[in-house]
Amino acid sequence: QDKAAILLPGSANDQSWNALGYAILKSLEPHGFKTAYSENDADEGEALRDYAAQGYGIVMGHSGRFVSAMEQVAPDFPKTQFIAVSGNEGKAPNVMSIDWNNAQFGCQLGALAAAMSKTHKVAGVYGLQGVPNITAQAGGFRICAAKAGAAVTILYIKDMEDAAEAKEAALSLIGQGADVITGKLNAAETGLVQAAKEKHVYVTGRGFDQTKIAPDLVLTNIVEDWPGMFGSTADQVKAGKLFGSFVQYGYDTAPVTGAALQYAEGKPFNPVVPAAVVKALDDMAAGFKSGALKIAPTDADARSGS
Amino acid sequence: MTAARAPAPLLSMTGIVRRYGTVRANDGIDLIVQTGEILGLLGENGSGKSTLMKVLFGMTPADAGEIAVRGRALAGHRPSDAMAAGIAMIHQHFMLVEAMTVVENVMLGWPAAGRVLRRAEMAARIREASRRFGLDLDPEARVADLPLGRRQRVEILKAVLREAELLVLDEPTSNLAPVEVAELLGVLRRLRGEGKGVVFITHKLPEVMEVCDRVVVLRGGRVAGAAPIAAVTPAELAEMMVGRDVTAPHVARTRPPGEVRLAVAGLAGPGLGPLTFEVRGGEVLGIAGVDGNGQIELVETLAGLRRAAAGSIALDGRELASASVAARVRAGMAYMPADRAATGLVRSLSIADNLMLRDSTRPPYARGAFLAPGRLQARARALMRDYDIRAPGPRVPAARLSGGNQQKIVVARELDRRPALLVAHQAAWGLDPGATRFVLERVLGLRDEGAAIVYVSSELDEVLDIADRVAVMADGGFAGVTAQGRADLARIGLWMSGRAA
Amino acid sequence: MIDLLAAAIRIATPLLFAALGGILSERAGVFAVGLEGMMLAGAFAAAIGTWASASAAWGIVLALVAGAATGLVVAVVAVRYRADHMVTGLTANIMVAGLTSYLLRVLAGGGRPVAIRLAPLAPWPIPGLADIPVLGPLLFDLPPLTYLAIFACLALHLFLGRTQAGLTLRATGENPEALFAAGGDPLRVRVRAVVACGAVAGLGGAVLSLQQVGTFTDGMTGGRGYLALASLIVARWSPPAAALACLAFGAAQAFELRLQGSGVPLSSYAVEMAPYLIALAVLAGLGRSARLPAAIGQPLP
Amino acid sequence: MSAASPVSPAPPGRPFRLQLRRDGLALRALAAAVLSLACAGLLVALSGHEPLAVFAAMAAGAFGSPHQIGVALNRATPYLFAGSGVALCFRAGIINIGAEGQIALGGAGAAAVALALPDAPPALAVLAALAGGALAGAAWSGLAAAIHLGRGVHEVLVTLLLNFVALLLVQQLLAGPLGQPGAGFLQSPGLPAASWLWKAPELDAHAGLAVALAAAAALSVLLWLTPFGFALRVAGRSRPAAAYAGFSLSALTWSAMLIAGALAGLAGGAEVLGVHHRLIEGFSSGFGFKAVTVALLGALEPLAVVPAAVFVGLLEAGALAMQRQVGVPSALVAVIEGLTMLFVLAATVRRA
Ligand SMILES: Nc1ncnc2c1ncn2[C@@H]1O[C@H](COP(=O)(O)OP(=O)(O)OP(=O)(O)O)[C@@H](O)[C@H]1O
Ligand SMILES: Nc1ncnc2c1ncn2[C@@H]1O[C@H](COP(=O)(O)OP(=O)(O)OP(=O)(O)O)[C@@H](O)[C@H]1O
Ligand SMILES: [Mg+2]
Ligand SMILES: [Mg+2]
Repeated sequence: QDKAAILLPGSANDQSWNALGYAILKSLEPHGFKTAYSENDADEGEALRDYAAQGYGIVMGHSGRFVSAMEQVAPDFPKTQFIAVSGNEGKAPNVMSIDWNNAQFGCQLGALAAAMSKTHKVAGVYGLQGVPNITAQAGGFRICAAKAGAAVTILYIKDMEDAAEAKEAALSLIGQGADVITGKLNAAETGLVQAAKEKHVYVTGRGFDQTKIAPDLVLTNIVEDWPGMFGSTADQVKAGKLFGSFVQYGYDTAPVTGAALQYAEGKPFNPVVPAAVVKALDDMAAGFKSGALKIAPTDADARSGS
Repeated sequence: MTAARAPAPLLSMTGIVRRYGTVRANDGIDLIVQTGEILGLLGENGSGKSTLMKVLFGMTPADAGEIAVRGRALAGHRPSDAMAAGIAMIHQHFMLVEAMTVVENVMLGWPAAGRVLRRAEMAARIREASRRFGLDLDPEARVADLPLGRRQRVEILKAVLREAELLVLDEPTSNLAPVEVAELLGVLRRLRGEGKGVVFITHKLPEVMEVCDRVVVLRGGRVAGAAPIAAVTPAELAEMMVGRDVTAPHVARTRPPGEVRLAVAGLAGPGLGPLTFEVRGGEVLGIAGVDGNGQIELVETLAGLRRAAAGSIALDGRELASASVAARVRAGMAYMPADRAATGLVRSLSIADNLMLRDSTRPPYARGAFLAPGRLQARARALMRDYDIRAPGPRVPAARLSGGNQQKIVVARELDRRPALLVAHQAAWGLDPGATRFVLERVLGLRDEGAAIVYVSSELDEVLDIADRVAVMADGGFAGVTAQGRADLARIGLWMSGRAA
Repeated sequence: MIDLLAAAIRIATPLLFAALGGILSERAGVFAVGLEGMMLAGAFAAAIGTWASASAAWGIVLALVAGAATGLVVAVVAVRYRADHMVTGLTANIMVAGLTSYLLRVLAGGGRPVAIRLAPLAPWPIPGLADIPVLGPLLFDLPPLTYLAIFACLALHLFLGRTQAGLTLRATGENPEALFAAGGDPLRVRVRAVVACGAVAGLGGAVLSLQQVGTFTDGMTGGRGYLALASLIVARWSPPAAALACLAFGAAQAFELRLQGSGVPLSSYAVEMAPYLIALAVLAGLGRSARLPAAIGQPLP
Repeated sequence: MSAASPVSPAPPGRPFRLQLRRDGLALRALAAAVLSLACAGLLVALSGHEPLAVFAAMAAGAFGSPHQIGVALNRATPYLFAGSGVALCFRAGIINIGAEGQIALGGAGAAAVALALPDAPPALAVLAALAGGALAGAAWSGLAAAIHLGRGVHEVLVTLLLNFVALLLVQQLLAGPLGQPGAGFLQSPGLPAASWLWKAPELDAHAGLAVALAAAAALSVLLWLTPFGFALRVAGRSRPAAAYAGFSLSALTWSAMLIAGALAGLAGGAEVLGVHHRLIEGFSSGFGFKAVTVALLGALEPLAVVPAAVFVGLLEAGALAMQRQVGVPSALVAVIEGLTMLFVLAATVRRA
C-alpha cells in the first residue's frame, strides 16, 4: 500500500492552517494512501528522514519552512517525493513546492472589500511579514482595493496562532474606521471573525467554519483546494514520476485553480454581496484565467500601515 | 490549688535529648522553673542552651524527654502549642519580619488581633504596654529601620502582650548598650514581680549576678551544676562553665607603641564624621559607644565596604580612601565584621573555604591562575590547630559550628595574614568568657607584633580591658577620647549616655 | 483615545488575573514562573467545560479547578519537596502545554484534533451607569470576567493588608521562620497560596478562551503568563499597582497596533518590540527600588 | 547595605544552593522513573494505544540505532551549551533566564558570519561562524547585564523581556538583511558547506557536542579550581560576604552573564551550523527555557549538566520518534518530558 505523511508546523487543531494540512492528508486516503502525520515536530529533518525510511512515498511538509530540511534529506531517499505545501522552491529531482496564487485571490478580496465598504476604509491582518505568499495576498489585497478607491491599512501580528491578539488588531482597525476586514492567519483567523461579529463589520475568512460564526457578516472565504492540487501530483508520484519544481495553481491553471472563493458549499458569496459586485469579481477571475490580468505584488505593496 | 500539695512548677523539663548527627547537643537535661523566678541558663558556646530552649518552644523536636507546664504535659511539638501553654521566646536571632511594621509583627499569629485585623486597637495596646514597661516604641515604625535594641523591645512586647507565663530570652543582651541592658533587667524584674517565670541566657556574669534568682550551668549538653545565686561567686560560675580561669587577659606589652601607622583625616559619609584620628603601631584604639552611633559606618568605611564622601585613610603612608576592598587587604588591612552570619562567613561553605575567603587569589591558596585544593586543606588544618577551631575537619560547613568556633574562623583568617591594621567590630559578640578571652589574647598578640588596632565594641568592659586609648562614638563622631581607661569611667559614661539614642 | 483605553482594558484583563495570582504566590515566597501553565490550564478547562456542559458557569468553575490543580503540582514539587521554584514553574509550563493539547484530542476528539466553538461571553451593561457618555462604555459595559478581575484586585488588596491570613501570607514570603515561631505553619500557607495562585491565574486563561475568542487553541496564552509576571514585579507586588501595570502593558500593545496602522516606515517586527521595550524603559526608569519578598525562592527550613 | 541596622541578625541574602539528596538517591530516582512511566502509560492508554508498544517505540527512537543515538546527542547539544552557562549564572546567584533569546541571536550571528565568508576554508569558516554565534549571544546577555547593573532592574525581568525582543529581532533580520530573497519562509540562504559542522559517521552527531563537552569541563574547572569560580560561588551564597571578600559583584555579574551568553550563542550557532545549515525562523523555540531546567536538573554543576542534557535529549528523541511510529499525538512528548522532569526534581534535587 502507498503511504503518505505530513509534518505540521503547528497543532492540528488550530482550526485553520494546520487543520487544513490534516485535511489534505485525509483527502489522500480515497486515492489509496495510508496516512500519518506529526504535529509541532521539533525535529523536522529527523521526522522527514524517519517517514522516508519507513517507506512513505509522499512526505509532505505543511509550510515553506520544510523546504530547507527537505533539500538536506531528499538525496538520501531518491524514491520518495518530498512536497512542501505553500513553499515556493523546488529542487530536482524529488523536492517540490506547491502553492496557490495568493495574489490573485488577495486581489479579488481587495476589490470585494472596497465594493462593500461604506467608509471606503478596508483593512487586513497578517502574520510573518516578508514571507512570499503573505506578501502576495496582502499586496494583492492592497493593490486591488486601492484601485477600487478604498483606503487600505495592513497590520502584522506577532503570532499567527494568537486569536486574542488578532482580535485586538482587528478591533483597532475597526476603531479607525475600517468596515471590511480580511487577513491570512492560522488559529488567529477566528479572532478576526469574532471582532467583526462584535462590531458588525464585514469580514472574510478561511473556511466554512468561520461562516458559521457570523453568517451575516462573513462575505466569503478563501477555501484552498489542496485535494485538487494534490490529486494529480499524488497520482503521478504513484505512477513513478518525481517532481523537483515549484508548481503554482491559480485561475490560469484551471480546472485546478488551487483555491476558490466560497461562502458556503457551492455558494461563492454572502447574499448581501450585490450582483454587480459578483459580476465584477467573476470578470476579474476571467481576466486572470485568460492572462489579460496579471498581478505581482511587491514588499512595498504588502507594507504595514496605510 | 490546694494547700496540701506543693504546686506543680511552672515548667519542668525532664530527660531532654536532642542529637544533631553525632553531636549530642542536649544529652539528658532536666530543668525546672518556678513562678516568680528568674533562672539564669549558662554554659560555654555550643553547650546546648539554645537547643534546649528551641526544644522547649517547639522550634525543633526532641529525641527524648518530657515537658510539662504547670504539671500538664505539653500537647504537641510546635511553637503554637508552646504559645498556647503560655510560653514566649525571644530568640538569639530575632524572629521578626523586617519588612513589616512593629504592629504587624505583634499581630502576626496572634488570634486576639482578629481575623480582620484590628490595627488601630493593637497600636493603642502597644503604646499602652510600652508605657507600662518604659519601652518607648512607635507601632508604625518598620522593623528594618529600628536598631537592634528597639527590635528587642518589639520581641519583649510581643511576649508581654500575649500575657506569657514563661518568658525565655536567649542572649538578649549581646547587642544592647549598658542603658538598654539596665532597662531590660528592669523589665525582667517587673515580670518576676507579676509572678511570671523567666529563663535568661547570657554569657555576662555580672548580669547574672544582678538579676537571677538561680542558675543552671550546661556543659557538653548536660547539666554541669545548679545553684541559688546567693550561693555562688562569678568565679565559681565561670569555673563551672568551662572548668578553667576566664578572667580578663593581662597580656604584658612586649614593646611600646611605635610610629603612626593609621592616619585618618576628615573622614566623612552619611551618618559618619568628619573624623580625624591616628593609631600607632602596637597600639589599640578602643571605640565604645551605644550601637547605631556611626560604628558600622566607621568600620565599613575603613574596610572599603562603604564609600567615603570625604577624607583620607592612610595606612603606613599609603592613601586608601578610594581603594577597593581587595587593595586594602593587600595593603595589610584586616577586618572582623560584626555580622559574621552574613558578612564575615559564608556559612554554607566549608571551614577551609571560609579561611581562604579574602585570600583566594594569593598563595598559598592560589597557584598561578588556579586554586590549590591540597594546600588549602593542609593550611586549613594548621589554622584549625593554631586557633583551636573545634570541628571534625576542614570540609565541615561553617554553619555546623557553634558561634564561638565560627568566630574563631574569622579571627584565624584575619590575624593569620599578619596585618598592619586590624579593624575589629564586636569581635567577641556572643562568645562565652573562654572564647572571649581567647580572641582578646590573639588581638593583643597582634598588637605586640606592632600592628595598629581599632577595636570597636558596644561592650564597655571589653574595650576598657584591651584598649590603650578609648574613644566614645556618638552621632557619628567622637564624643571624647581618653587614655585614662577605667580611671576616666565617669567621663566615658557621660559621653556615652549624653547623646545616647 | 477611548478606543485605546478600551483595548488596554481588554488586553489587561487576563494579565491582571494572572498577576493577582502571582502576587499571592510570590508574596508567600514562591516564584510564580508557572503562571503561563496555570493560565493555559484554565483556558483549556474553561473551553472544554463550557463545551461539554453548555454552561459558561461550569467552564469558569473548571478553570478555577484546573488552575488550582496546576498550582498544586507546583506546590508539591517546589514547596513540599523543596525543588527549585524557577525550574518547577518552567517545567510545569511545558507539561501543561502538552497535557492540554493531548487531552483536547483524547477527551474531545477521540484522538483527532478537534475544534471547539463557543459564543464569547457578552458584556453585561450595568443599568444606568452604562449610558454615561465616555465612562459608560469604557467601565460599565464590560464582560463579566472583567468585572470579576476588578473585584478580585480590590479583594486581594484588602486581604493582604487587612486580614490575619493576609498578614500570615506576607510573613511567609518575608521570614517563614518568624511565622513558624509565631505559631504559624509556613508550609501550609505556601501550598495554599500557590494553589490559590493557580485558581486565579486559571481565570485569566478563562478570559482568553471564554470571553475573548470563544475557542481553545494549543498554547493560546502565548507568553501572557510571563508578561503577567513582569507586571506584578513592576507593580511591586501590590494588587492595585498590578492593575495599573497590566493596563500599561495593555495600552502599550494597543498602541503598538495603532502605531503600525499609522504607517511608520518600520517593519512590523520592529514595531512589535515596542511593548517589551516600553516595559524595559519603565523598569529602568523606576530604578533600584524593587525589593523582592525577602524569603522568595528559598526553601522552608 | 542598610545604614540603619548596625548588626544584622538576618540570614545571608539570596543564598543559592542546590543539593542532590544523597539519602536513598537510587531508590528515589527509581521511584521517580517508575512513577513518570506509570503516568505516561495511563495517558497513552487514554488515547487507546498500547502503553508497552509505545514505550518500546520510544526506546527504539532513543537507542534504536547509532543514528538515533546521534539524533538524541544533537538534541542534547544546545541544552548542554546553554545549560552549563545558566548553571554558572545561577551559581553566582544571577537568575538569567535569557538563554532563549541569546540562543536565537547566536544562531543569527553564526549564520551572518558564515554567509559573509562564502569562500573561507572549512576550518576557518566553522571557527569564525561559531565565534560569531558566541559573540552575538554574549552581546545580548551583555545588554541584559548592562541594564541590570546600570539601572538596577531585576535580572529575571530584563532577561525575560529581552527574550521577546531577541526573537523579533531575528525575524526582522530574516525578513531583511539575512533573509533569502523569494524563499517560501523566513529563512536565510543555505550556508556554505565549508561552515557546516563535521558529523561523526554512523552516529550523525555533529561536532557541536564535543565543543559543548569541552565547554562544560572548562566551566567545571573554572568553578571549582580557580579563584574566579570561588568568587562566583561565594557571591551566589552571600552578597555581603562577597563584597567583604573583595570581589567585585558587578565584575562577577558581567563575567558570568557574558560567559553564559557566549555559551547560549554557541548553542544557537551549533544548531544552525550542525543541524539546519541555515538560519530559519523558530529554530530554537523553547531551547532556552529547557536549558534552565537542564541546568537545575544537573544541580548547577556543569559536569552534571552533561548527563542531564543527554537525558533530556534521549527523552525527546525517543518521544518524537514514538509519535511518528505509533501515531500518538505529539503533545504527549511534552507531557512525558514535563512529568519525568517534575518527578525527578521532586525526588532528587533540592534547594538547601
Ligand atoms: N542545626 C544544627 N545542625 C547541626 N548541629 C547543630 C545545630 N544546631 C546546634 N548544633 C550543635 O549543637 C550544639 C549545641 O548548640 P547550641 O546552639 O544549643 O549551643 P549554645 O549553648 O546555644 O551556644 P552559644 O552560646 O554559642 O549560643 C553545638 O555543638 C552545635 O554545633
Ligand atoms: N567537583 C569538585 N571539584 C573540585 N573541588 C570540589 C568539588 N566539589 C567540591 N569541591 C571542594 O570541596 C569542598 C567541599 O565540598 P562540598 O561538596 O561540601 O561542597 P559545598 O561547599 O557544600 O558546595 P555544594 O553543596 O554547592 O556542592 C567545596 O567547597 C570545594 O572547595
Ligand atoms: Mg545559643
Ligand atoms: Mg555540598
